[in-house]
Amino acid sequence: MTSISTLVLFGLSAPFFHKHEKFIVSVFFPIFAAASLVSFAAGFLAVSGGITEKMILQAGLPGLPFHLRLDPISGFFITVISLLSFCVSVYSVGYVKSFIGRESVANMAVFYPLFIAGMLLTLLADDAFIFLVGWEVMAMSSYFLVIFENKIGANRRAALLYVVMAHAGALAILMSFGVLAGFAGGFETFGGYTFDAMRSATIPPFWAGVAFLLAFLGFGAKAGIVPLHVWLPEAHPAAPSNVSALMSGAMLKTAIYGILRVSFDILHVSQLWWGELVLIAGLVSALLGVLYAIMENDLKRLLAYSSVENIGVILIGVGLSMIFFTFQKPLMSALAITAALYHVMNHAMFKGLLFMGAGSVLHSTHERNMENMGGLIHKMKWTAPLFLVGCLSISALPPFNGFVSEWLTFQAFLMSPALTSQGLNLLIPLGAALLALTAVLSASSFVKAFGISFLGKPRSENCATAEESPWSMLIGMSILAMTCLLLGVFPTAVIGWMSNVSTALAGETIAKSAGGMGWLWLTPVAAERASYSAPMLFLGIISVVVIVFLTLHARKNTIHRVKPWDCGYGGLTSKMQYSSYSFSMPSRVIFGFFFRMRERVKIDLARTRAPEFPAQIKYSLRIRDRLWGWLYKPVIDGVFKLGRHTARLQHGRIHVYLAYSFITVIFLLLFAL
Amino acid sequence: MTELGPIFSEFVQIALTVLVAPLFVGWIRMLKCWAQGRKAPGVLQPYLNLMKLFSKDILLAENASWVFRVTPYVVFGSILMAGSIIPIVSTDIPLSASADIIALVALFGIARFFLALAGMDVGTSFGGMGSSREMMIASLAEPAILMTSFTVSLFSRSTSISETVRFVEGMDFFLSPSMAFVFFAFVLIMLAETGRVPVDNPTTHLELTMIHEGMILEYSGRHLALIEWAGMMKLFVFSSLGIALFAPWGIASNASGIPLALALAAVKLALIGVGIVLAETGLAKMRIFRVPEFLGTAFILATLGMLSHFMLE
Amino acid sequence: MTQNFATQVNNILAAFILLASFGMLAQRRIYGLLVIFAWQGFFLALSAGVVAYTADIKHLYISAALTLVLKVIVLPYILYSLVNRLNIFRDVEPLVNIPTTMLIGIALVIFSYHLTAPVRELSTLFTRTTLAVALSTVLLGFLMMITRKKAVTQVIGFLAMENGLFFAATSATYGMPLVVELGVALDLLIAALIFGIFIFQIRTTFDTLDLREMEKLKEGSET
Amino acid sequence: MIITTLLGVSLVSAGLLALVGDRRMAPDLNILASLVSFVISVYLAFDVYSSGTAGTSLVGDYFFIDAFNVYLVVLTTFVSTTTAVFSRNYMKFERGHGKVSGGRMRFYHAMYQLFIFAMLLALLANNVGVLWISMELATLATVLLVSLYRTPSSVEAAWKYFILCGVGIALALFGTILLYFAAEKVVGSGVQGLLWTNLIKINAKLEPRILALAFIFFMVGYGTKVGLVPLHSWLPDAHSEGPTPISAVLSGLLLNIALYALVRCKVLVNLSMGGNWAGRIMMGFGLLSMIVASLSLFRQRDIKRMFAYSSIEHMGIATFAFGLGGAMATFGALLHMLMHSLTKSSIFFTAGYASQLSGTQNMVHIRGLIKANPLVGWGLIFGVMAIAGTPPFGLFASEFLILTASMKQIPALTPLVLFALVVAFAALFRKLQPMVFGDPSPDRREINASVLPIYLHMGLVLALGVFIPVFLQKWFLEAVEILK
Repeated sequence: MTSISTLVLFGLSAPFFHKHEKFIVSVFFPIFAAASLVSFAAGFLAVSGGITEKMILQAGLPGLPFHLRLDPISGFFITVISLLSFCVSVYSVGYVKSFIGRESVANMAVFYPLFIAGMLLTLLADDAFIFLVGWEVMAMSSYFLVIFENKIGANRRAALLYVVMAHAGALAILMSFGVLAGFAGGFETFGGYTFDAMRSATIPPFWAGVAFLLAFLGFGAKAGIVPLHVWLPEAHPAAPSNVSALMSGAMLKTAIYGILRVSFDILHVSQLWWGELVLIAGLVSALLGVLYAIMENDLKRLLAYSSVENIGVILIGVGLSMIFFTFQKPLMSALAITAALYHVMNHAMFKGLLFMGAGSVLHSTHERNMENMGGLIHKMKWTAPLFLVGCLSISALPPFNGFVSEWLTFQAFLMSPALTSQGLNLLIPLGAALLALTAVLSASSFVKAFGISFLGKPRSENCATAEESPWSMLIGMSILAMTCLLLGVFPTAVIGWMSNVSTALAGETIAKSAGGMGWLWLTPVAAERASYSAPMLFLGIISVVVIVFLTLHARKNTIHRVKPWDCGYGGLTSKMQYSSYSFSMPSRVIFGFFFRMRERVKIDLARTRAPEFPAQIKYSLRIRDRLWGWLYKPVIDGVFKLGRHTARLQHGRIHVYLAYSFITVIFLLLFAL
Repeated sequence: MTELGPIFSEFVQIALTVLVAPLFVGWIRMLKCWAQGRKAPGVLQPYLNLMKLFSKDILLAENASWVFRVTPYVVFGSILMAGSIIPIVSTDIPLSASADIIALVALFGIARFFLALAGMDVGTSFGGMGSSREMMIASLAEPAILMTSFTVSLFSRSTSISETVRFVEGMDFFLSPSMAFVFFAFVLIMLAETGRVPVDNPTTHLELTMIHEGMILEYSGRHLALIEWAGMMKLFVFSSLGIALFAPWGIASNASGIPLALALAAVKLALIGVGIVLAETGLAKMRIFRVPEFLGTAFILATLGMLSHFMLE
Repeated sequence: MTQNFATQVNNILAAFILLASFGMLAQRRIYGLLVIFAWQGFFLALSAGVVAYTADIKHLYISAALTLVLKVIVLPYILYSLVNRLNIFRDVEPLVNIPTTMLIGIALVIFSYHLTAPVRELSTLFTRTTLAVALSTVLLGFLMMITRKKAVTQVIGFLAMENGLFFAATSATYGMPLVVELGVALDLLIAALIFGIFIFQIRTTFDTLDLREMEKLKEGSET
Repeated sequence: MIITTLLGVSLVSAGLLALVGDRRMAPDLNILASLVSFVISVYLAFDVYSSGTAGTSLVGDYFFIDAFNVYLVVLTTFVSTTTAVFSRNYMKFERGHGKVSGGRMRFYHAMYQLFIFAMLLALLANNVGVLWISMELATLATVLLVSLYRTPSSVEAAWKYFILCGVGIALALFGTILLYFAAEKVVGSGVQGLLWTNLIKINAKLEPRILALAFIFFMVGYGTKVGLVPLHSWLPDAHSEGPTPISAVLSGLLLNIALYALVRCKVLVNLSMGGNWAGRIMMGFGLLSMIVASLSLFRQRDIKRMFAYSSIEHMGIATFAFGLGGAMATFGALLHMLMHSLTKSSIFFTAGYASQLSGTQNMVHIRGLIKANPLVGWGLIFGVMAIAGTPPFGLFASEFLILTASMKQIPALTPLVLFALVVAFAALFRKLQPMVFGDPSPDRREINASVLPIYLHMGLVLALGVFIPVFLQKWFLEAVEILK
């Protein structure tokens, strides 16, 4: 609570300092960081202690004061989000300075804390009204952050798309709450809006289904589930990088929170098809998301698409858990939900890290297109390894955190034979295979991301002259990098901490069995079932590396720096490197049917001696999302068409208007009598 | 002896992985030469190559970064880890608990990740080409191999390899369609993952056909040695993984049974070598974009195996 | 005079009023329109007087007098002077041709007769039958506003509607309370004045009174 | 007594302003007059509250106060005061650029007060007939203000406004007559037959079929003034062509008054007919208005015209909610009327300044307001956010209640409402962004904008969005009782 108030307070006080912007940056963002630390502590304790605090503010609608509630579920998300926002705030101290003079930093200082406060408020909310207030505060403030650099038309379009979809989603959520509140007790006296009333309400299955579906759509629009993801790759790149880190790392998680809150806590997952729906949505988002990611050449768009993928992975876990839940398999359900939550945490960490890394690249090179990057590892000595850590974790490689959650998800998948339904038995393994495919594809897309942008030779002037970003940014990133490693190496401890959450959701926890063989081994259900020991692997690899290294360096033999092999032609230029396009070419060939691609090669035969040696060859490739053409364009066109038709009503001739009212009268008279 | 037994067998395994891998490769090359009617180098040739490389100086591309230099060690380390968790001679090894089959795949993943990065580090087009193709092949091979291992683990209700081995050992020999499907899938994948002929050619240096070679083109001296060695180990590890999953009979359950296990392992490996050679001489290397079909087949086989497990058994 | 004689008189007057509004529908020339309008007002006042006398309601006399002054003398005069000043004499052919308008008018009359049936059954007043006429007068005035082009004719149509309303008030309810009557009359007067101002404004800004000039305000193409 | 002084102030000041004419003091006098009536109305409201009258309190036979109209009275005087403050600078600027002459300024101020008088009368009148008269008076007072600039378009707009509303109001009079006709048989002829307070008492005896007939005429009549589709055609023209202060009060207040009258009638008819017959008709009109208006928003070029359409949309929402009936919906509708008039008037203020800044009402040429004049720009942004129904602004609270209530009562129709809201939101932001963001057009004029009214309104809307003071709650809940 205190943290929210400080955030809001300072956020609102910011515009009064808009004269001296340096002051704002160097004073306010540390304060935001401190505030997030406070809420981090609160959330952390709430989870570990499993405490539930309620609080009622005398405000809002009559008979509906603001109900706030801090329980393990919200506590968990608060912990994640505020940890991230802490690092991002530290990072911002250095990052935002670069905007001074170009954009109004005061805006940033107003809406950035409002954004965080909105998220926290959403998580703390315990009635429909305050939940939506928090939700929309979050949405609107992030909208203003997205449109922060509003001179660029593309940013404005992105922001528009974003805000419209966000609002539509919010209204869908509102509807679902409407359904729930309708069946809850004391509706006419405003009492039905509290989550408590909804929990205890008895809802007929059909309406429960409607409520769930609406909520899933609403939250899905925010989480960026395919096909509701279109705003995401537009908005995240448009926003300043510290904001995109928060949006992707934190804001999407609030949507996951909403899904969990509604389906588990309020509706106590009552029907099987919910789980199946979520699972399938998750699979689709994961696969398509990563495919789009591979195709991207814009670093931040790539990251945004990979967020779609990771949300998919999270939803896979959630869906599995729901399915197990409906089959009364609490332990497995707990396993799946733990996997999902673990991935929530991981994604927050490494995606925040990656976006910040992209931010510092942007900050020093002013480039977002990977085709113009390269060789940054020599210029940005510290950013490169940090970014690499992010890449390793997101590609689910041990001993980093990404692998743990993926591994848990696989374990959850392998529990499927316990289900009694044949169909699911066949479906779920396929899901596992798709998940595997996703994992490797994301690995390759991040090989591309790191390889093209940081390795090789600089492909543009900006990159050649890049320099390292200020210390505050590095600190912000390195904290996250450390967290990634720790989360990866000590999963048992983390799962033990999370036990209250999974108990609150699935009614069971895997903490006991997970730590069954001691902290060293992670054994989700039983030691003979499956086990994984990150510390051992980590130590093993490290020790081997060290030993080998030492043994080999016992004998000194010298290293000569030479030119790389150029087939004897001489003069390898940076243009001859494998470009981002060419790297993703094989996957383009294989998965091309997912995209609307226009590929054209223009060979300029002007002033060339021989046609086989043209002066220049232009190659252009446009990759589009098919879904846009299939789903969105028709709707938009339809609305415009309707608009044209309705405009005809305003005919301009007064007689026609009179005729309208005349006809109305006659019609009503006929209709009434 | 009993409490030291596991440790002992663990050391045996690691030693095998490190030392016998070149021998295995040498054996294969020798067979291949015979099969192609060439005069074969000695079985120990790979060792000599390694020695030579280790003693050489290193020519390092001018803009190679630390990633390039770290990679060989990481690759070596991760593959060695992989070797140390697969029960080659004994199921009773402490490290086997530290990673199950998914983690194993992930270990190969680490090696590949770094190799691919190293390939792009220097900034030649060959490296990039190699990495991009490697990642594509991997992205198709890994789901297949996971499906395979899942199917096997569906029998044993466990993803831990030792458990699986114990289980398969436990059940008396029988013909199960799923196992058959999965076995063929595994063979295809193994060829792809270890860069054998129909997918990649370990001996080629014709740039346009290189995959693995393309990535390591710029390596020299001890770096190259490490990577080559790691490659050999990978082939060895994969073979023994195949053995563990499909023909584990004879793998000792404790330290005392190791000698017998060693003998059996030697025989099986020799046979696998023969098989590989037959495949390589029989097949021709396929065009790069036929590879997806190849691996697609593997994936389909694995999936069929899983389905038939549910439907028929 | 007796109830039913009064009823007959009133019915006859109602008939005349209806006739007058049909006449207005039919009439092309503006002078004619004005004259008929004045006559309608006259009948209106007369019937109000009759009702006031028979039912002996004092304030109804006042409103009858008001009607006589306003609708028979003042308003027609204002309009007449306007027409002279702006020398517009004939309304060019209406948007809908006369016979069609007439047919629609007939339909309207029948409709309103059917509509007011329940009221007739309920009412105890001797004037009850004329409510149908009142309603149809209103609707006919409305129709006239729709079908005519010139501002002036629209004004007349509007005033005809007002006549209908007034007739309804007297016939259905022996007139509204005096406050209301006065208020209505006042509003009507102001309205008429504003009409006058307007017709000048329109004339000066568009230098025509043809309302089809005034169709600029419509939805343009999407920008 | 208070009421008569309240009405007196505005009437007298109208006369005064007519005499004062175009002196420098005229605007200040205008502000003063409105302020005085505001103070009085607050006193009145306080009186009502402290006396704790549940329901109605009669004042003589002619006026009455209950929870429903008291807050509208305060609202009316408040908004008219702020608008007067706004119009002081605004109209000075217009004069400076020779858009209006001195004589017309005299007329403007006089009519402004007369208009307020008419609205207050309409609210306070206990007599259906007087209500009608004051509605007509309000129309007449504003007609010539709409054509104040004497441009062809403004004259055309005013003419349409006049004719259509005149006709509509005439139909409403017919409804009044029918109502009186029905009541007369119960209470006999005389004023008694037209008093709300009586009619509510005797509604059981009233003949339902006549009331139904009457309601149809009320619906069309007052519906025209509320601007419900398809009777709305005059509204976009009138609200966009008149001087901005007038647009503000037209959109912010007059529509409310008309809706007020309509709701009164609806209550009466429903009571006598039983069931929710009238409500269903209102819901139909409301829904139609929402959808048509929100679709039309896309096609607008003129900034004030666009917001006029958004007023239609919001009146549609309120009408829909009133038609829906039930505690939540009615509460929401009352809140919505309040919030909408505050928000919409402040939006018109900003829109007026925006068009003065860039010398045109055409949105294509309004650019980069934030850079040009940050306070105005952000004012516009906040206004649009509020009008589009984003929390924590008050309109969200009302829409929240209305939507949930409709979801509860008629889930089938709710998707339509949802559609309308989303479309309106998209359209508004689509038009808003280019206006406020980016770089301003080079040839812009300097204005001294008095942003006090804007931010006063927005602050109120914000505050009421998160916290509704207890007296307001009390009144709303009472009003809900009254309108059952």
